Formats: sequence, C-alpha cells, structure tokens
Amino acid sequence: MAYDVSTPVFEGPFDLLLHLILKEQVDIYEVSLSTIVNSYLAEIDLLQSIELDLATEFLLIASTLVELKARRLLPGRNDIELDDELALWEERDLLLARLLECKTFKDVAAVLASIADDADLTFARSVGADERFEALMPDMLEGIKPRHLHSAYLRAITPKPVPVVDLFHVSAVRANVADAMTELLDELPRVGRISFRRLTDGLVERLDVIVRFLALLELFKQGMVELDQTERFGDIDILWLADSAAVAVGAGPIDDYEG
Amino acid sequence: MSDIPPTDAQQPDQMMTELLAHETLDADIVRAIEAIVLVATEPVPTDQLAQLLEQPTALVNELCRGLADVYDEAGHGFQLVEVAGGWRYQTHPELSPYVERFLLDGQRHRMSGAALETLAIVAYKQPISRAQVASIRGVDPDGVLRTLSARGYVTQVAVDPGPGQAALFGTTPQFLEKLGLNSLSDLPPLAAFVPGADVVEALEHGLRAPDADPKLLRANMPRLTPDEPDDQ
Amino acid sequence: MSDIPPTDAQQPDQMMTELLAHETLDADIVRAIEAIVLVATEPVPTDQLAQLLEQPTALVNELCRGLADVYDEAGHGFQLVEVAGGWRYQTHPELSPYVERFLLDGQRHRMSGAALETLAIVAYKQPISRAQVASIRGVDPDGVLRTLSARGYVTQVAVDPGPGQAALFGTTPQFLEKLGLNSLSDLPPLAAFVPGADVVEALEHGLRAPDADPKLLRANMPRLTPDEPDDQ
Repeated sequence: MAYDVSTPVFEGPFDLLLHLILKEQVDIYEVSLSTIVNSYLAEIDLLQSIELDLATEFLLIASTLVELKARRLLPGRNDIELDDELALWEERDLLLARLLECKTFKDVAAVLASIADDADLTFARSVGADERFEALMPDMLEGIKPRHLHSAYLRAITPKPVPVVDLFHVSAVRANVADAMTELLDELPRVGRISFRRLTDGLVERLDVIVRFLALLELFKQGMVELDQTERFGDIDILWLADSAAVAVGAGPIDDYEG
Repeated sequence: MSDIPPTDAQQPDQMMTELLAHETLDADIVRAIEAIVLVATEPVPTDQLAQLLEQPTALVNELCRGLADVYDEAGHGFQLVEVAGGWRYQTHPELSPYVERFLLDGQRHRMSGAALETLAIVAYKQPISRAQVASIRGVDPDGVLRTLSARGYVTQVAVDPGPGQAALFGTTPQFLEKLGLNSLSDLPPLAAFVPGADVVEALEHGLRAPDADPKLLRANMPRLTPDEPDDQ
Repeated sequence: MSDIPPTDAQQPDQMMTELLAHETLDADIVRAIEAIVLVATEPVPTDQLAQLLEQPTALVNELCRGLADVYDEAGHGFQLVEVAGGWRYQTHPELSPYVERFLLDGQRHRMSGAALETLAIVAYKQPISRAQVASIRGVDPDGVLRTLSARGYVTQVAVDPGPGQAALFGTTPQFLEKLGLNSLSDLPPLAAFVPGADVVEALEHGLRAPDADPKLLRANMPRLTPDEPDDQ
C-alpha cells in the first residue's frame, strides 16, 4: 500500500509541496521541475520501492505546476489575455487553498495521534457476563442463515482488492503521433515550406498542437524535414526535404500519446 | 454531586487507602491486580498475577482477598471472587435481576463481519488449524475463535498429526441446530456460486484479471446486499 | 489483613457510602449501574441504564459521574468513563505496562500518518466522498479508506444524491472508542488548526509569480539536490 510508506518529512505530493515551500522556502516559479522531481525520486530511492500510486499522483500535481510554470516562462507574457490571467490566479488560489487545507488536516491529525496514544493506554472491559447468566446471553447466530455463512466464506477467500493505478484523471482523448505524421506527409509535400504557427493554426486543442510538434520531430529525425528557429520562442520554419512521400509511416517505433 | 446529602453513615472506606499504602510494596501493584483482572476473559490464577507483578504468590493472594473485602465493605455492585483457581470480577448476587433485565434488553450483540467470516471458514474447511484460518483471513483469529468457542459454535475436534500438533477446529452440533441444518452437507455448496474458473484463478493469485471485463467480473461475484446482517 | 498496617492517611473514602445513601433512591440503583456496566461488552448508553433502572436519565448520568469520582478518589486501578455515548469500565492509563504484559496482544496498532490524516478529514467533514478526501490529501485515499473501513473506524453512511451517487463516508462509534471520546463534539475544534498568517504568507510567496526575469531567478534558485538530506 502506497500509504503505509512515509518518511518523517512527507507522505504524498501535497506534503512534498508543502515541505518544499514551507521548509525550503521554495518558489515554484524559481525551482526547476527537474529539481523537484529529483528530490522526490531521491526520497523514493530511500524508500527502496517505487510507490506507483504516489508517483502518479505526484505527476498529476507536477503537471499542474508545469502548466503554471510554463505560462510564466512563455514569451509575450504582457499579451496574456485577461481571461488567462484570471485563470492563472484562480489556479494559484485553488492550489493555495488546497495546500492550506492539507496543512490544517496534517496538524489536526498530529493532535488526533496523541489523543489516540493516550486512549491506547487504557483497556476497556468487554468480558461479558459470567456463566450464571449463560442462558440469557444473546444468540450470536440469531438471524444468520446458511446463505449468509456462504457469502461470508466467499468474502473471506476473496483477496482484498489489489491497488491499481486509477486512470480517472486521464481524458479519453487519444492523440496519435502516427496519424499526425500521415497528415503531415500529406500536407507538407504540397506546401513545401510553412511555419509551425501556420501549420497548427486551425487546431483548437493544445494536445493536438503538441502531437503535431512531436510528429514533426519524428519527421526531422527521419531526415524528411528541415527545421529552423531563428529566435528563442520564435516561430519554427519547416522545410520539406524528401521528394517521395513513400516513406513507410510507422516503420520505426512510434509512441502513442494519451492526453 | 451537590444533591447527595452527607450521611450519618460515617463508616469510612479506608481499606482501599490502607491497601494502597501497604508499606512493603509499590501502590501500583494493588491497582495492577484490579486492572488485569478487569480485562481478563478467564479467571486469572494467583500464580500468574504473582509472576506478572513479580511478587510472592502469598502476598498477591493476600492482596486479592484484601481487595475483595474492600469491595464488599464499600458496598459495590461487583465482587472479586476466586473461581476455578483464579480471580475474576462478577456482579453481586443481589443485583442479578438488573443484570438479567439488561441481558434480555436486546443487547447489540450481533455477530461482527470478522466473526462470521471466521465461522464460515471453520464451517467449510474443517478440521482447520488456527494458522490456516489466519492465512485465509489475513489476521490473527485468536480472539474470534475464543468467542465462537465460548458460544459453543466451534470446538477443537482433532489435533494435527504433523509437527507442532496444532489444534484443529470444527463446528459443533449446536451450530448446525442454530442454522437449522441437519448436517454439514446441507451448507450451500461452494461450487454452485463460485465464479468462472478464470476469475477464481485470478483471484486466487491475488491478481486482477487483466482482460476480464470488470463489469462481468462484478456480475459473477457474490453480492452482499445491505439486508444481510453480515454486511456490516 | 493482619500485616497491612493502619495508616495515617485517614482520608475516608466515604463517597461510595454517600452515593449509596442517596436519599431519593434505592441503594441498589447505584450498585446496579456497576453490575450492568460490568457485564456489558460495549459502552452502555445513559438512556439505556435509565430505562432499565426506571430512573430519570439526568439522575443516572449524575450517579455515573459520582461513581467515576468514587473510583478516582479511592485510587482504584480501573475507571468508569463515558465513551462513544455510553459508560464502560476501563483500566487506568497508569497501569498500561502491567495490562500490556498480561494481554499478549495488548500492543495496540498505531495508525500511520496517512491513516490519521484521512481519519481526521472524514471525522471533521463527514459525510464526505472519496473524491473529496482525495482533493484534500492530494493522494488517492482508496487504500487508506479501505483499511480504516476494515478496522471499523469509518463506514459508508450515505450516498451522494447528486450524479455519480458517490459513497459518502463517516466515522463509527469504534472510532470514538479508539480515541476514547464520548462524541464527535469532543474533537478539538478545527478552527484552532487553520494555519496562521505566517504559513499562509509563506505559501502565498511560494506560489507567487515573480515579475523578475526567469534567468535571474534561476541564479537564486534554492538547491534541492538529492545529496542534501531532508533530515527533519
């Protein structure tokens, strides 16, 4: 169980974040994500076992951070639309509220622990009546039918559910790099040269843009396009090199990306 | 306690005070006797108390008698008595009518889920050792087995011939009677309800069946509807 | 008791005598309370005692408190306490070393930090869904909730009437018993634990988007390299 593991410092991603922010005075905009991941993985190493649940939950939190961080780092911050700015603040406030709530219950749990420790020093009597009252003892089997016994047996032999990684937070959208490559292989020979912004102009979903970018990198890897970026954060110039579109798509291993 | 008037009965119950001030020992020894006997499910032999408290048996015996006197003198509703070679608390005979009324008053004494599961395992897998029950349920069944045994639903039926000679448990005729069964073969057969072989195998291995549709799996699982008393 | 010397401690434990001489009732009422609670296997609600003894609840409550005081004053090794809405006998905390030695399974299971945090959230926010717990703890509480449920500390208390019909969890009387509390209102008030302004400020600062150039910021970046042990 992921939840049985803990260090004195933290147990989960929120704890980690709390710890990083409160103890280490970390500004999430200052600290690099790889640093967070590294220190996290270092802790995981200490535990000598990968706790998949914790790790995936951590990735969930981390991705929120990446998004916040990415917005900060992206150019043209002054051009950010008011809605985006508001959304950014909203996310920040939401995260703050969650961290505060998390901290509240961490603190109260510590008090409950000491209450429980005190209570553990006493032992309740639950002996029941002696044999003089045996005839009056309630019948524990009252109302129990053979079928109840049967279902209790099945319940007993059924192994407790094995923890599985829950994918509820993963949307069902499946962006396929191979498909994107097919599209590009159709489109690029016709236009010859195009900028990445224009290429992705009609795309609404950010994920689609990313997949197109990955497909483009794949084509670059295969020597079918030339890419050029004149300035940091600038537009990317795409030049079609291959004469023939007969290159087999999917000849190499191409990953699917689930969004 | 403002409305409890001071009485003329000035007979002080100072025996407890005296006991606790026994010059030859730690005051906690007397109190420890009270604490241990309070939670003991069986009468506690004087020897055992003496050993636990690291005191001479004769002294412990004397202290127990002293405590018994203290309770009697103070007029408590309980007594400390020596039965079957051990000490236990029991209610004063004069109060039996109240105790009986309480016991008849529908105590919430329903069988816990854990107790029922243990009983079911013993019923279906008898004769079975404590360790085997533990390995199925994943927890130490000691307390539950003791309770079930005290109620006369299970009993030791044999001794494991192997090394260790573990006690093997089985159900009693009283158990069958309570369930309205003529014999153990009248228990609902397991096979008729057991889910498909693939699912069983997956479950037996403690693994999730990777390609089994969860919905199908669920449909084959025994359903525990809320009206079943074991479902708490 | 010949070798128990009379002491100078002449503080008479006459409270029991006084209780028994309570002018408005049969002396047996007080003793009956002792007898009933002694044979009960779980805390006996004041109401139930009152009904069995045909006495006003307020009086019974007062008598129980009186008895608890009597035991305390006399220095007994047991206590009468009100837990989870009922009265029970339990051992005095000072004697836990002896009792643990006697009960071989006396070692209590300490709850993990994760379990306690989840339990705290359920206790204060009940009825609460799994997803709501998850959003507070930041991790999937499934395993913890299952463990807490198996221990009997939490249970499904309702179903969310909204879409999805999520199971809503709440704490059980066993939870109160585990903590030795009489009711949920005995939990420390949550308001006392809301982080202070300094913490809020630290967190806010940590989440603030600075106006400075990211490259400058990087130079100031706190180093959290793996070789720096988090030694707290």
